[in-house]
Amino acid sequence: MGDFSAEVISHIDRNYIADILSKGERVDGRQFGEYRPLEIEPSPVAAKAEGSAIVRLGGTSVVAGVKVLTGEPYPDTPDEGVVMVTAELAPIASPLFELGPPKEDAIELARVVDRGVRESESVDVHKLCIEPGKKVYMIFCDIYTLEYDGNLIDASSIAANAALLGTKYPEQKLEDGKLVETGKMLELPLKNMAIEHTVSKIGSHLVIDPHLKEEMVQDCRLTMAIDQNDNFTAMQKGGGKGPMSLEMIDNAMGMALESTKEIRELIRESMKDAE
Amino acid sequence: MGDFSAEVISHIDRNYIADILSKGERVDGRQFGEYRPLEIEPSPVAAKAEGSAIVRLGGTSVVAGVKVLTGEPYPDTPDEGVVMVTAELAPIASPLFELGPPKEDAIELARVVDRGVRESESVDVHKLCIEPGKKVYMIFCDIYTLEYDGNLIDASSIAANAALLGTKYPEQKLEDGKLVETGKMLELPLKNMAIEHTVSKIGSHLVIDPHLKEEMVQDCRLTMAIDQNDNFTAMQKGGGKGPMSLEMIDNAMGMALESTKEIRELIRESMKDAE
Amino acid sequence: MGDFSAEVISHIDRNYIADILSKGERVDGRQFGEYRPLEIEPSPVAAKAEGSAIVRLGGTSVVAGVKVLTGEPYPDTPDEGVVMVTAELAPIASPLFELGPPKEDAIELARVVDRGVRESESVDVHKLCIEPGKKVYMIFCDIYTLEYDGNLIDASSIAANAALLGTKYPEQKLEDGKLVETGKMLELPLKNMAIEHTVSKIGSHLVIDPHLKEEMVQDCRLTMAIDQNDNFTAMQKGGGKGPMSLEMIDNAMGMALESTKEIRELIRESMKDAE
Amino acid sequence: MSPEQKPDSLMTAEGLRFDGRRPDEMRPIQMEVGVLKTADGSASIRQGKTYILAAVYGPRELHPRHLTLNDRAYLRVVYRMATFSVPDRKRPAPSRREREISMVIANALQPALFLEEFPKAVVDVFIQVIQADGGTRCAAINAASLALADAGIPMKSLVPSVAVGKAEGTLIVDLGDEEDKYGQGDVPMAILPNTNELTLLQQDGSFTREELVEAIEMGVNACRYLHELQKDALKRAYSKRATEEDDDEEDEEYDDDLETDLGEADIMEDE
Amino acid sequence: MSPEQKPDSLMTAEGLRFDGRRPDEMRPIQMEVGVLKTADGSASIRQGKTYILAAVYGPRELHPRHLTLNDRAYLRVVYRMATFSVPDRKRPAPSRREREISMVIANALQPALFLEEFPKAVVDVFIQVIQADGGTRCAAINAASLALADAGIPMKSLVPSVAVGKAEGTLIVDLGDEEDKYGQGDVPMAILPNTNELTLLQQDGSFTREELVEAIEMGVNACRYLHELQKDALKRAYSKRATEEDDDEEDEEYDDDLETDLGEADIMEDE
Amino acid sequence: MSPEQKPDSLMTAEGLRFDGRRPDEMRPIQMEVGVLKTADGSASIRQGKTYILAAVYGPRELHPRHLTLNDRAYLRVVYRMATFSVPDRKRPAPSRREREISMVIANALQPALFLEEFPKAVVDVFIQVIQADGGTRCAAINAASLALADAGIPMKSLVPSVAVGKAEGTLIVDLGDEEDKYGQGDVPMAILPNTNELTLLQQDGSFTREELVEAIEMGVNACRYLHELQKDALKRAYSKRATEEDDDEEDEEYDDDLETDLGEADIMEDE
Repeated sequence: MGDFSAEVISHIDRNYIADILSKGERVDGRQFGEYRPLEIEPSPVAAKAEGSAIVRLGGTSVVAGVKVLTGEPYPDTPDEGVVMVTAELAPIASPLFELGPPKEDAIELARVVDRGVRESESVDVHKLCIEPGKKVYMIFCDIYTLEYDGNLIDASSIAANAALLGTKYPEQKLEDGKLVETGKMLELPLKNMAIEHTVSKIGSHLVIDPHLKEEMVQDCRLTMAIDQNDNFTAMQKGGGKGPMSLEMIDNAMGMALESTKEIRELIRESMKDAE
Repeated sequence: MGDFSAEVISHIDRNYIADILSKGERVDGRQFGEYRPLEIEPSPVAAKAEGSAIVRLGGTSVVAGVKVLTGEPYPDTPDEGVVMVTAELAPIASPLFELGPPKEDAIELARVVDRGVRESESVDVHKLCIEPGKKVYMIFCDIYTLEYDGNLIDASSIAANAALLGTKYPEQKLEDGKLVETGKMLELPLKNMAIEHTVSKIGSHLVIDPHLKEEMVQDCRLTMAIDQNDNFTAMQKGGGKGPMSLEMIDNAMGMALESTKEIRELIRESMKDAE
Repeated sequence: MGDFSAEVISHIDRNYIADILSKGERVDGRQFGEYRPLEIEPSPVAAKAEGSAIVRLGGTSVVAGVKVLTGEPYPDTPDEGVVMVTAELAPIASPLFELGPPKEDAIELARVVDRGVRESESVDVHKLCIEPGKKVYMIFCDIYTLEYDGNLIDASSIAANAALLGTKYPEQKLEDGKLVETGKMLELPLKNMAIEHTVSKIGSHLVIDPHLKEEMVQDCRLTMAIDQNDNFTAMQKGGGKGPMSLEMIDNAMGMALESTKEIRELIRESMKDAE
Repeated sequence: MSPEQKPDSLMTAEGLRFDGRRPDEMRPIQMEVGVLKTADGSASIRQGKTYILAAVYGPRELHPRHLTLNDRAYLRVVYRMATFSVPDRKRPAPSRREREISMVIANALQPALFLEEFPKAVVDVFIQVIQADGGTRCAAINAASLALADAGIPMKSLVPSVAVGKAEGTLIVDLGDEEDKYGQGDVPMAILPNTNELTLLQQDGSFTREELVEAIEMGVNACRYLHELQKDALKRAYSKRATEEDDDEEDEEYDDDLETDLGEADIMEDE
Repeated sequence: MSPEQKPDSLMTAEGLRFDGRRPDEMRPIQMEVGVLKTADGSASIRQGKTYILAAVYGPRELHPRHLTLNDRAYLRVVYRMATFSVPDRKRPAPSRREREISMVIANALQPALFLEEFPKAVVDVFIQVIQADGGTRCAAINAASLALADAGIPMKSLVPSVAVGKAEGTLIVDLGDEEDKYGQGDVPMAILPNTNELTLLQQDGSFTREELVEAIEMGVNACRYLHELQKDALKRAYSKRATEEDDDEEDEEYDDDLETDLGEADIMEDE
Repeated sequence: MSPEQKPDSLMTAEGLRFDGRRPDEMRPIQMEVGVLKTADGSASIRQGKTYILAAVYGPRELHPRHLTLNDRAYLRVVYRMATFSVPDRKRPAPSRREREISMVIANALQPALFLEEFPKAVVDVFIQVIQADGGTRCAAINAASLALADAGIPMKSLVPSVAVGKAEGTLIVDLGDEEDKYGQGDVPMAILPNTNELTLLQQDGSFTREELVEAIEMGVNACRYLHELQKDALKRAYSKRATEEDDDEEDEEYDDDLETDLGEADIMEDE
């Protein structure tokens, strides 16, 4: 995201955005470290998905849905369930949509969001085991972009966490080799809730939660997943070929740490309302 | 079929065909409600397929073959066998063949013919169960177009029904978890034999069994599957973007009802000869 | 290999190569029946693959690696293991690489090399059975082209044989339905070591082990797999559309028979060094 | 989700349906226009628990060029279901069924459009099913034709669409998931409201000729009702935007342009 | 079908084959030209239970253009087996094997064609295996070269093709399925009848050099016989058409043109 | 291979690593330039048991054309692992992971290249992993930047790359397979040696902000050491070729051209 668009943006825009950043301002009037308004609609797919959320981050919006299936565990991790997160730039979100296999940008979106959830071990996969070596829960969290106005990664990460947090599913047990429902409803064992934060480097400036126009002119971005203990659980420099100094990376980490608690709190509040 | 060809046909043809329809005639001299000569060659693949037929409908011809395999039933229908019908515009039939994934027309052909067989529940899938939840018969009926001179759907539907009617396969039973042949030969439990009939709308006229040239200028077509009790078991408006009034639809149903018995009879006769 | 390149080679080259062949010489100074220098590097992937070899045949080089897995046998051969050989024109070897599905040349390379190993029954698949109908060893030998200077098929065949010859893997047995290692190391049951030899027809001349420039102007090639008893176990005429008389085919067989023993000996020597 | 239970009966002794509706009663429907800022036109529909978004891009240049039509714009419809929109997780790759429905929807919409005004161009209609609870292809057509109007594509009229089915011998309108799955048949259709002609007609299950005629008549009536809802949705969007424009202190002239933008001019004239 | 049984022995004590044939005896063969009206040229072959159709389209413009050859027509061969043509159902998608055989057939036919007469064009040869009972690639070549002649593609000659195999030490011609599966080897070949040169040669199983030479000699003889059958089939089609034309009361001049159309002019001259 | 055993501990009581290395000690590294004759530039790297080849083709015309960039060459990186390079056999088709790493490597290399000198062209970097034993993406960057220099692509500098990880609370440099798999995290990075800026930065596992800063500092130091090894490898190739040229009795003028060919001129000036 950002790189292909760099082709179409005019030099005037590029200069304009750089200019106002030099004056300490952003295209939409925000502070450098300020997130856009964040809205979370809980459970829009309540009838079919075990968990779901629509996230609106400024003009960007995504929907995440969670399906809880059962299946056999992988042979090398017989007592662990499976968690998989995918993210897709749905046609409706993209004027540049072409009917073809996923582009590099789309692959990166999917893998960065998936890694943010899996590397931070947000879900305790050991608690997803029904019977070791035989049956485990398999959690699929799929995300579709609905509107694309910059910073898809953060919006998708927030949506994934919200949908997982709101997920409820019937407990199952093995009886005579067959799965039967116990009648109890379970919540997902979320132990760590790491949220991804993206900081964009434009010239000598760093801004958090980049707007689409900022992404179009950025040198690169740094996406960081931060868990509830302020540990960094995943990081990815991407979105362009600009290099970044250690000092800038350290500053970006500082900016991300500042906003993480508030966003995590907002997710918890929004999904609590849903019950 | 028809839509893409509409690009290449000349305006002269279009006017010519419309003109003679206004005079109550068709390009090949038929009545509006008249089928082309229908020929069914039973069991051309007798050495390898459990059932087969070649159907020639005027200048259109297709071959259908049936394979009877065994496999596990779907978990949600443990006592039902599986029936699958596919239809393919084989390269040899098509001067417009391009080596690529199936086009919309080909997808529609396959799905309309499959639905004609499955929605009408022509085959009693419950009688295809060997042992509930463990083993069932799986019936694959695959159709290839050999010559393409209009109305592929009807020719394919007739070929599928003929091949299924002529299918014979060895009975199997489960013994100690293994399938063994009982020595008895079975016929497919065909309970309903629904045949698809296509009526083409050209201007204000309706013609049955459209010729390729008629397909090329048609506004749209209506394909109807009719079973042996004169019930409609599947319907698909396709082949172009022209709308159709309820009155015309009702007339088309009438035309199809008229020809269905004769065709069904011809299929039965042809396949009886085969024994 | 050869056919597509024929488009780019100049007529001057074509005449030059034909000219010197008429004088009894080859572009690189070899005799018509002479192989290029052959070098075999044993076990370059010792830490991850059960067997491996890099083969350098003049300016052509390939790497072969063998993985030994376990799995269920095919239902119709319950007491036989599985051997599969693939060969790929890796991007690094090919200035003509295009990111797409395998071309005809690549398909032929893979199938000819695979057939050379399998048709000659080089590996005794019966000895790859752990427990009939339940578990067998599955041998995957995958070959990647590193440098492409003509005669990929022979280089790949030699690499496959060398890698298979050097393969060692832990013996396994079934205990209570689970595979356990016995602690013993096994070698592959290689009974037949058939090597492929390619003879190129250029005008009225036959040359063995064609150089890339010779492939580019050849009429066709004949590839023959010959086992340790001087039996022909596979043959493929390819690499161009030129026809070949029986007399020429007989001569080509003679040329191949002459070089087979030496190459087989070199493989054995090279892999013995590895231990 | 745990597998859905088959209801004991789809019809009550009183002649009402499983969920309390009368045979000819539709589910609650909400349509909203202009819901996606990225698109040139967009709309959402909630029909019972079915929830669908539609976006329109274009008319614009078409790639790849070999699909170009010389006499009109190419109408490209892509219908996609979210993996989580159905009881079992759908595979992410587009299925044959999704591709067939895309084609069927394109055929249903095309007779209403003046595509010949944009030769060699493409009009993209992208449809995303968020939750599927029966009747998705019909709901998608309802939303897509609103999105086309919102994008200012010239139209003869909006295209309303509905499915009529049969449960225990009774013809019923606007099937829910259970009625679709356990009923005796399904007849989805779409109409041009100015002539009542059908642009979409499919059927499965088992019907007599007379039942089919009656089913189509019921469907056409339901479509006429849906068409009123569609026009309301378009008017709401129109006046909302007008208000927003007023708030921005634009002068009134703007309204005319807006009307054109919405493609309403054509629509209103036709009826 | 229930799996085929391996016969106890492929050869009888009397030196005959499993199905009663002599070692050098071919199966019953029927070839027919002009069987598909849609195609520019076509032919069918029944060889034992093997049943194959071939169609030729072209020469015509080639898409995509990057495959265009500047000095000759591109010969595109597509060999496809029906899913039901083999004992187990074949997967519908083209397999690697089908693609390899397509290439092998193209190489076998090409030396017989004057493709340089049509630079930048394509000649399409489409082959559909309806029933496979051994020797499909050879039977396909026999039919394809008839279809090429029927389409009027200029040819040096027809290309006959046959497989020779080995069963219990004896060389045998034109293998059936069981001989192919349970025999000791298979040597498919195709020839140019005017020079006896081979345009196709493959082999599997195990043969000495002497056996291979003998096998090829047997194959060449069988091919010469097949070539006669091919010419007969072409003549039958030719005279049938001439008759039909007469029936239509065309004058006799037409015959010459027909001959050219059939590509026979070239073929007859060569022999 | 039999599955790898998890070592009891990745660190010894003496503060050494599992394989005897100090925390900041790299594995033995061999880099060689000009190893593939087919390519315009090439290099190999052996880093511990990791073994990778890189080839560069270009700059040359780009197909398909729609990928063309008007203001610079397109840098196309294809990273592929041999099926046998990992403990379990990898599937032959390129995985999403391989495609993602290809992109990450392209981003890491691009800031060092003067691609704007070749508008509309493509520079291909093809990477083949022969054996993977940890740190393949970093080793691939080390080899690829040597291959780019060998191909004479104008560069600001070579790009060294290394991963820093954490095992039992200790930061460690250049992870082996076991440390990668059973350690607490992994921070691969690549730098521009003239400014110490990072062109690649990824992380997994769990780190505090302070740990990450320290890890990056360690990595930058290791990269500076790797950069010296890279320059040595380039010089060795350079003098070897100069000698070979002398043997061929070429005059000395040739050296200047060679230097340009190797792209060293640019590299040396920068430092």
